Amino acid sequence: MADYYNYLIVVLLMVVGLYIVMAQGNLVKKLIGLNIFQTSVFIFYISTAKVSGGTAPIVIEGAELYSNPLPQVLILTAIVVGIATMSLALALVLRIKRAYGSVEEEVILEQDKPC
Amino acid sequence: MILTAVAIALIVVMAMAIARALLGPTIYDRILAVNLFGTKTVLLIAVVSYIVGRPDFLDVALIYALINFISVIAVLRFFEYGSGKVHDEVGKDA
Amino acid sequence: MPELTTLLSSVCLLLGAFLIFSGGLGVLRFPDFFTRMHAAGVTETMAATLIVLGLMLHSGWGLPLFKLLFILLFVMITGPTASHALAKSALHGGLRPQGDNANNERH
Amino acid sequence: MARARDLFATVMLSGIYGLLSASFFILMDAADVAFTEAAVGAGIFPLLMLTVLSSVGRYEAAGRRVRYFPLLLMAVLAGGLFAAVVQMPPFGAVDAPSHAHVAQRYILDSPDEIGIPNMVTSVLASYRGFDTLGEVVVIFTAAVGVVVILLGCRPKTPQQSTQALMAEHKVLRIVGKMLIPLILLFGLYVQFHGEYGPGGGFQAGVIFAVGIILYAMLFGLSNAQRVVPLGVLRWLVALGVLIYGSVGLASFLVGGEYLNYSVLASDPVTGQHIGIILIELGVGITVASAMVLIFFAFTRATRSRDELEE
Repeated sequence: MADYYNYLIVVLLMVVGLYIVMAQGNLVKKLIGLNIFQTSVFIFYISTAKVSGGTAPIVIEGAELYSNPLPQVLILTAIVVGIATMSLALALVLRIKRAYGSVEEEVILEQDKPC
Repeated sequence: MILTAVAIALIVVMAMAIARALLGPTIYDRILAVNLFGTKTVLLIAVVSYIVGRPDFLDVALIYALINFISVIAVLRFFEYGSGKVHDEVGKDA
Repeated sequence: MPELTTLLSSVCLLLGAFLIFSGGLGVLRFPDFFTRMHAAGVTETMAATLIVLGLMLHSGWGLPLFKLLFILLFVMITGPTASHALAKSALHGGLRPQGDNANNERH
Repeated sequence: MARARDLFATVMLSGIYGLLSASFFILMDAADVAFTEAAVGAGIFPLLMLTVLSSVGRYEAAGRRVRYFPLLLMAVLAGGLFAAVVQMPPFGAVDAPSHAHVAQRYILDSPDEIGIPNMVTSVLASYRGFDTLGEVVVIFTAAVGVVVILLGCRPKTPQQSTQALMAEHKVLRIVGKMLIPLILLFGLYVQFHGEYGPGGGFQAGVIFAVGIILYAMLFGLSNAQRVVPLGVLRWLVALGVLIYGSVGLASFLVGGEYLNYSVLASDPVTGQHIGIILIELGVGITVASAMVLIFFAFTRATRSRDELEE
């Protein structure tokens, strides 16, 4: 089991993040849950990139075994893109707050009920 | 060897900081814990980069030192700005 | 000569680790915010300085030395500043030190 | 974190979370990723969150109960994922399938083909250059989206309350004044050193943006906008993407494939160098100006919101 503890943590984080997204009514908190979910995916990718005994994929003398650079590249861009999309979501939350006067899901749904 | 000991001490203190951030009765306790955590992370990264023999990682420690400071300032700024509404004696004159 | 450097660096590192540990303990165990602040703020800068100094002695000449120097500089500038700002805004925000009855009328 | 009612505390914890996951990335040998996560997860994300919180309000509605159905669902999902995870090759295995295909080529050949030591940069900017172009366009689009969404929020009387508050922090302002040039300098170093150590356009862009955001926080939004006017920022966001795309077009016109920099100079390695530097520059410009633009938009929006409430 010790070989897998990284992945177990990933699963745990993913589930917690998803739970927050589903169960919490506050939109800001939903976004934080989304962020946790996102980070669990990052950690997953980076974990698969790690090679035991390897070192960071920047060429130095005397090192033969490097970790896998490809997942790192994917995650690097994903982090920056993630913050960009997250800020888009936050902007939407601001607009929702302005339109409905609340960021609680139940209140918003209440107002949206067809007359 | 000594480096490892220092790293372990740092990790223990980081755990303490997390505990304080979770417990923290006031908001300032949490900010303090975050700040403490950040500084310890800087040191931890510096120490770890020597343990694994890759001094390139020092760049990361450097940016941590910066980001940590900035986030503390940001938190204080927004907290004070926000508290102008909550406590209503600061900055109400606008 | 190398032995001396190693010895010095070890002493610095261990002292720093001790300071950090005591600071962390203080933050966790002290009763109110300002004492915690004190524990963190005082040990933090000194401990960081010591540890970075130890690493500098450990590393020898080269680019890493300068990076460490920069880290040291940043930590020395930002640490006290952050502590100061934090304490100040806590005082503004209405927190008062515990057991400070004599001086409570300052504000 | 899930249970705290005070959203502010949650944001603080998520800052710690960012720092923690970045330390994890360091331990996993991913220096570049740790770099980015440090700047984004611990810096920009809490910053934006706080800005939004100052408008949305700190406390969420009381009286929320535990919902059992999602909890059950999550338990089932967790069980399934655990079962799936133990089928995977063990953590750190050298012969895991993910290391088998292109990764070997990146590791073995990139020093000769691209000629720069940082494999992450060479994969990012050269081998997967097209992918990165897509990412940059996504960032560009997100920045445009934020600006458009928050377009209607005009500040009425900018700045006064915040400025009065920050004026009390004289120490902060002076230290900030000392630090900002250093931050910008460090950003440049990261930008142009990204081929040799951890760093590159994405990270440098975020650092640069953080420097400018620090200025905006200490000296007020209007001052910051005098330094970097909104119009210029809007141009810069587009300019970065334009640089990236036109480097691709240039290599196209000279006779190679789109984004194949080897043809840009007589020597392929030099060509790759030129291409990567230009591309990273484009990425850096776009990321930096997009982040600053987003921050400005948020600050303006939340400020006018506060004044509407008063």
